[in-house]
Amino acid sequence: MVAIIILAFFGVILLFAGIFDMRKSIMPIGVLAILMALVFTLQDIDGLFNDYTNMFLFDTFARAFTVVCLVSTLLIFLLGGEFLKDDIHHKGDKYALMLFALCGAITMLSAQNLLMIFLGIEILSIPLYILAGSQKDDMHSNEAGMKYFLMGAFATGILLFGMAMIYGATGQIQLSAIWTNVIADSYNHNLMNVGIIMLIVAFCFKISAAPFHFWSPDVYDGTPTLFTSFMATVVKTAAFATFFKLFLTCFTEIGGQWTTIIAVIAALSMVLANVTAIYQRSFKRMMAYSSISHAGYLLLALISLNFKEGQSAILLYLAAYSMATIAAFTVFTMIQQQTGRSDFEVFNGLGKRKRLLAVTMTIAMLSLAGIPLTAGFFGKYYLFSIAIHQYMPLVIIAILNSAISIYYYFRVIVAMWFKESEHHAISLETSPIYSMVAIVTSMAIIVIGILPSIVIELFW
Amino acid sequence: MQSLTNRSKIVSNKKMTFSESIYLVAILKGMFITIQHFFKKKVTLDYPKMKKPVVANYRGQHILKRDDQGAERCTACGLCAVACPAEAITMVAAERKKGEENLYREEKYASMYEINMLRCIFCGLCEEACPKEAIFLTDMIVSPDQQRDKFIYGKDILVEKMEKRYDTSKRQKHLLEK
Amino acid sequence: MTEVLKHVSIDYYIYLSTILFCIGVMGVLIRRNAIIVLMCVELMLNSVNLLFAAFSAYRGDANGQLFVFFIMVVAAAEVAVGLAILVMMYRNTKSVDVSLLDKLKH
Amino acid sequence: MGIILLLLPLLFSLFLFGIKGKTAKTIALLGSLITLGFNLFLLSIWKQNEAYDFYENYTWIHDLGINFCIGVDGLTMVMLLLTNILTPIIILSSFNNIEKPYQNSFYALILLMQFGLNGVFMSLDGILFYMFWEITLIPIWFICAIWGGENRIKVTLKFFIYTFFGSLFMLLGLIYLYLHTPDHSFHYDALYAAQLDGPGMLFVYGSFFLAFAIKMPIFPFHTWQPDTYTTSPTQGTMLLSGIMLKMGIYGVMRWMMPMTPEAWAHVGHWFVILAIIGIVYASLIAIRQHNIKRLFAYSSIAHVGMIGAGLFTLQADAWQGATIQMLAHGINIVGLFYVADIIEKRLKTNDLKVMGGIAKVAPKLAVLFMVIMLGSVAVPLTNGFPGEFLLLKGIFSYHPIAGAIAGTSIILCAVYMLRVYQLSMFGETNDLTKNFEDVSTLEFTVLCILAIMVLVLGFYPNLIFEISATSVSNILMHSIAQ
Amino acid sequence: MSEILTYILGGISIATALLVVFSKNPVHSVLYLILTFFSIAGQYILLNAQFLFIVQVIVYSGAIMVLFLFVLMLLNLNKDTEPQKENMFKLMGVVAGGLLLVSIVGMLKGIGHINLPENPDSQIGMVKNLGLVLFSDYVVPFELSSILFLSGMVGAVLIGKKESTDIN
Amino acid sequence: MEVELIFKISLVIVMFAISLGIAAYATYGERKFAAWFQDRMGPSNAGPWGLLQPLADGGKMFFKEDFIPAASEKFLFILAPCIAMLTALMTSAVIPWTTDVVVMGQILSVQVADLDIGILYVLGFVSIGVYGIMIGGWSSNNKYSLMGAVRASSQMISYELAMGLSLLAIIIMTGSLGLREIVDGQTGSFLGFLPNWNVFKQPLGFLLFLICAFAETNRAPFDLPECETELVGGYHTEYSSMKLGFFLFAEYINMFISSAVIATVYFGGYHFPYLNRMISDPNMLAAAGFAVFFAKIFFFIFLYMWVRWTLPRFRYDQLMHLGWKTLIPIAVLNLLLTGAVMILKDYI
Repeated sequence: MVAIIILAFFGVILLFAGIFDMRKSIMPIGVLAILMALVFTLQDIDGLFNDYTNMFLFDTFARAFTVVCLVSTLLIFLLGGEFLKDDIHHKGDKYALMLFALCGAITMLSAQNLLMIFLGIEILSIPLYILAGSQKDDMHSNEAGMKYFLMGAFATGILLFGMAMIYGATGQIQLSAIWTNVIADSYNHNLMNVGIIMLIVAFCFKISAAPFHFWSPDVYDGTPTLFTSFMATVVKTAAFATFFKLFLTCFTEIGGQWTTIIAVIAALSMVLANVTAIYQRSFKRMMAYSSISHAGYLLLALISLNFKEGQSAILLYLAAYSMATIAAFTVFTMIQQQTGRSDFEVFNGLGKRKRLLAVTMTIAMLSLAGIPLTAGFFGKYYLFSIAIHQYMPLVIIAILNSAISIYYYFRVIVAMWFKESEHHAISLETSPIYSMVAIVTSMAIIVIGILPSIVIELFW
Repeated sequence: MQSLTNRSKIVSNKKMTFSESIYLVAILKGMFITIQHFFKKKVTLDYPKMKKPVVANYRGQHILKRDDQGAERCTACGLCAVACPAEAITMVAAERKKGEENLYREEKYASMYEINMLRCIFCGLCEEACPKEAIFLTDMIVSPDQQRDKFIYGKDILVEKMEKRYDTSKRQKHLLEK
Repeated sequence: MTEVLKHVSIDYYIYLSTILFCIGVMGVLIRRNAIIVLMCVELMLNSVNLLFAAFSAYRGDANGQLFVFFIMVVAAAEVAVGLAILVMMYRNTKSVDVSLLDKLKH
Repeated sequence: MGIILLLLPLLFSLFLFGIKGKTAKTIALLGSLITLGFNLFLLSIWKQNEAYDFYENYTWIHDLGINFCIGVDGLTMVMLLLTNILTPIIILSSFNNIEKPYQNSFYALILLMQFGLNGVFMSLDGILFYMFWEITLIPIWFICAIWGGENRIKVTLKFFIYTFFGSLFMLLGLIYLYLHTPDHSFHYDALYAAQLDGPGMLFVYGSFFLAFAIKMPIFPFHTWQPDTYTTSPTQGTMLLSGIMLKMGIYGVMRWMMPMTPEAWAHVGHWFVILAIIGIVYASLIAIRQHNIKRLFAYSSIAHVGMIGAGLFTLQADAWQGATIQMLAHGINIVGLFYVADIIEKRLKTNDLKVMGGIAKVAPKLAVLFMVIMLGSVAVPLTNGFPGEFLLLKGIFSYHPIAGAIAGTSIILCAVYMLRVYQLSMFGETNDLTKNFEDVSTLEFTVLCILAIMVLVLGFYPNLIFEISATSVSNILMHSIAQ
Repeated sequence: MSEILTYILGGISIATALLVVFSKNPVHSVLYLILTFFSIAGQYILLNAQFLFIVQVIVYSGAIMVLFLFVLMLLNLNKDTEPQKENMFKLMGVVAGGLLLVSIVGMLKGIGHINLPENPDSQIGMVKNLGLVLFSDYVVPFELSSILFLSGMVGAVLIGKKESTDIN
Repeated sequence: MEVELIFKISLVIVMFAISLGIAAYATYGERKFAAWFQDRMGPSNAGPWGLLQPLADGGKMFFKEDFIPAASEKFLFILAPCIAMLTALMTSAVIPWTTDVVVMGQILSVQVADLDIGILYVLGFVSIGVYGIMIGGWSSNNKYSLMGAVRASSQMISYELAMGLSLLAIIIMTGSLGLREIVDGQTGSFLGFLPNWNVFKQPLGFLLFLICAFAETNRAPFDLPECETELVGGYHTEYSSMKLGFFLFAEYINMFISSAVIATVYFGGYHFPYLNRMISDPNMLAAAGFAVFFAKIFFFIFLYMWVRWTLPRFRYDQLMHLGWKTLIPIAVLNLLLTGAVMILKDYI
């Protein structure tokens, strides 16, 4: 809660900073806000808000994922200083919107009832609709904003219908109360089934799992890259963690009824996304499909029906995924800004021209592919090891897909190291902030890859 | 550019003070002004029912006088038309035929005499120019109408009816005094 | 006022809301005008509202009605943002046709 | 102590990534030699009778039961020797080869590879093993894809995905095993103690087999290999064929067979059959080959098939033979590819049909080539002989027909090897070969070392047996179901 | 009496909802939607949810739909500019919607026993009651919705405002 | 029960009649006052002092040709003025006209419906009122009408916010949404010498509400939707005959209702100091209260006219600027101040 207050407060300050044309100080203020929020997240002082625990509980679960979101946003903010430097009018607004979205993410993560989850999703989504369409003169950005908005609103409708059904079935919106009802079997089964299915559909829309994923490649592609990285990391983290929490808090006991659906969705996401990703020509679209496939892997955690182990698994996975995605987007943003292209050819010969960036990108891709000694490996490892009990065939599908995914992740590596650059003329300039973010993320990936327990033991 | 008169005011774009910028005082002032007018004596009249009294030398619609025998005084000399600054008067002269002596005082008369009331500025110069004291401006108000050609008054309107003679003595007196 | 609760079964409201919800979904699927699509989403939300309100009234539990209140709050914000995006799109394409949104596919 | 053996190449590798210029190769050679020296030092202080010497065990990730656990037994020591002896030779062999930019990275990658290989052989923890297993993949992929020949990107990516795919299954098998361990640990002993039911056992057995069979490669999983060997730079091929494939064999011995001994009874026989099919198949194809590198690649499949067949028979002789054959094959195949490289560089072709008469103009090469080739053919008194002999003996005692079929490989091997020799060395010189220069000092040194090793091990195979015998039979004990 | 009213309102809402979807003229759609909302508002009254009734009227009918109508008029969209999907797609949409309905109804079929209290508190829909709950238990979401609105406002301005550089 | 029902029905009818009558005579009043503000006489021909002028106007409206443009949406074109009229008339349902009366021994409240949501009902129906204008403007198929409609809707939405916020301050003070409670909270005296009317406690709120009420009723200086000089009558350009009459009537009824609301909320409704001490009979008191209430209403109707003939019309951007950047912040400030005072009062 303290974190939300800080973020919202600084969001307002950023809005004012935008009005009074203090463009230089916007990024530092944003970073300061997040650092403060981080400090207060890691310190457990939320006892102040004990009166509202039926709404809101900043427990270790929430704290852990909040930290992931905050760190991701921090890095994205650092990138933003460069990315938005030409944005005269709305830099402050965009930063503020990201902060507000972050408030939504934290709300979702710490929600204790359906209402707060819903509200959190909306607070997270609405700024993002705008950020997606924030490049007003660019048709692609417009399209992304529109699509994201329509899909988001549609998914919200479905989500609410599901929530209404759950409310009807149990008469409760409190997660713990729903759980009690489920345990006591004092609920209406028909309504509950409809509710659960609707919730699954809605959340699959939000985390872009197949077959509800079709919007996400377009949206990722059209959205300005900085916000794409925000979407791919913070939104995914918050949405998935909430999905996990909601289902494994309330419906574990009746898991048999819905895990099959999730399993099918997971398998579909992995297969469809990985196969489609191979045929992509744009890096951003590839990353979008990659994110869909990662959603598929993450769904394994739900199937495990094991809250305790599952939360560590998805925490590690999401942390690894976020770091790798940000690292990849850091490099990509830099290249895209200077070349204006987003196909794979822009990476050609990067290994020779910019060692640091190429190495960062390589580490990121290796991590996304799940190669050991990178964070991605342990993420996958955790997920596989908790799901292997429940759905062995699904884990095998996941493994097959990890192998397929190598193909497209390595396209980038191949382009960077093994292909000759077409345009030597364009000399890439690396701003120190980009280099810093690149180094930080790649260090983080490797450190988590070697010692994954530091992430988990921070909280549990 | 130098102004021709020194009545023009320099536009000032000075920044308004806070109290001015909320306009509240100005609005109240304005409302005070309007409410003052609300209680003022009304300046309009309930016109057709009530008419405003006119001054003695009021110059209204023209009239072509007849003499006491009922003969028209105008001899179509054209001096009024010449004098008219608005060129509102036109006329056509004609010879008096035998047996028309009771109608026209002299041998020459105006067979057509028109005044365009839309052009006329009611200056009274025609009256002054007339050597036969045939044309006078009265205190009658030219009545409104909807078509322009109705404002070209011919002799049918202008010439004085014997059964309803118009007393011009007041104006004549005034003219004589001058 | 409460006689409805005695004479009408809750099932009626469940089915009514479901039908309205499905009409909304159908509208989202078959219309190309972005504004209408957005309106159909609103219709979906309203059906949910009705369902929440009905459950809330039948159970005598205030939570449902407050949920509706918040849904309305959110819907208002969402519509504002959505229409802004829509107007922006219209400025660029002079159309609100959703099916024109395929530039990114190429 | 073991850790130092791991850290030495890693440190040198990282150091090499940082520096630029021509000193890189010297430093790399120095590094590998120091590692070799240290390895020999370890050998000298190594205590044969203990199960694992230089045993070190640190908790790594407590929650997951993952430990950093390394140790050296006889088998490991042989493998370490193989790795650390071959690495300096490979580095030395590359001295004139690598002209493309960033030499330093090339050597750094080789040393990184050495680090990974040492790790694979030393690790006693499932996940640690898996990690090192994958770590070796990255540098070799880079080596092959950057310095390789035409089509390198496609071929190496295929190689990568193939092997990665297999190893993921190994991971799955490990996780499955782990979940059934009594104390939830990935330690070698704990995994041995895991109690599995029938299908689970087969699953683990199968998933391990998939990983190792792709790596070795065994018959239907071999398709990546010839292309990769042909396209890779010679040093890459040497690393791949000389050391990396032994990872698969080592894996079978250390990780696959002892984990689920009962499963062997169900499917082990099929694996023997597969391996034997592979032997014959690869040999027959090798006879038809004109591309010298491709031919050696198929010969490698045949040899490895033989080792595989021997291992899956679970015969003590075969296992002992496999151990020594691993070392011998490593030496021989490195030599063969080096010779192929020398020829290719001079003639700019791999085609046997256009060669001939090289022996006349390059006698030194001819002699050294002959020694190494004979080693490969397993002529007595060369290093190939004891291994092949023991393997064949084992297979024969497992099943005579299998032994007979496997035995044909020796004859077939002789056929294609001698054919290579004949076609390239003998006959009349032609336009292409008449200006063939004999080996340079560097090449001579490398080939000499290899040839000497061929002969020394041929004369005195006990050098290896002494090291490995006890531990190999220990492992075998585990592998045979009680 | 009121139950008949309930059914009538339900019928109106379904009919107008269908008209929303199938009207060719977007303005008509908006107007029908307004009617739908009013009929739903009527249901709220019958459920004695007075607060929801008035919020529905103010927020949906009074603000949201006015906004829709406003945008439609601003963009001057009418029947002529209305994009039409091919009949095939329309049919597919209808079928999909129908299938959804059928499957949900199928799942709900014979809704079993729902635990409903005998005499529910009929006063819960009153402003006073809801207000008390809203400002005690629900004060956190209430405050959070301010963030939502703020971001919505900032966003709408950010997106909707024409840049001064756009003029050229 | 019977008596109450009949009473309520007759109250509805009477109030409709009064509303219509007041609206009719407001048109007369508007013309007369306009004339007087401009030092003119005003209508005087029809009847004594022109008192029959509204009837003449009405007759004229009825007998004029009813014209429907060919390209219009016919149904909506006809519907629009009806909506405008309907919403205008319905708004009066929650206004308490006077104190309780005793009829046949029963105490009856002179208020059509004392809804729980009270003042929100007013806000709700005011916001619906815009549909009449919008639909009318759109269905005319005339660009001026459309512009008028667009202006009307944006104006209404913008000013509703400030209006609601300023009312919130009152609601905080009173602790109820019911108009009856709000009125009855305004008895007694404030600071010893002033009547305890909300206007003295909420001067800023009153001002805001007043401005918003002007805007909501589309009265000058906020009559942009129908400004003759720019839009040739705006949304009702194409209207003639009684349909135009309905629009105009609706505007005057709105004016009447908003005056009633202002009087109710800020000026003590039917209360007047010492009134209930002087009169003891409840029915007499009710009659006196009714008179007082209408006196207040007439004052505000007069104020509407007074302002109309004083202030020039806003420009569109000024209108928006005023609404969003001035009124809303002030309203929020007012709300905060009120809240702070309410909290402080608890402590003192």
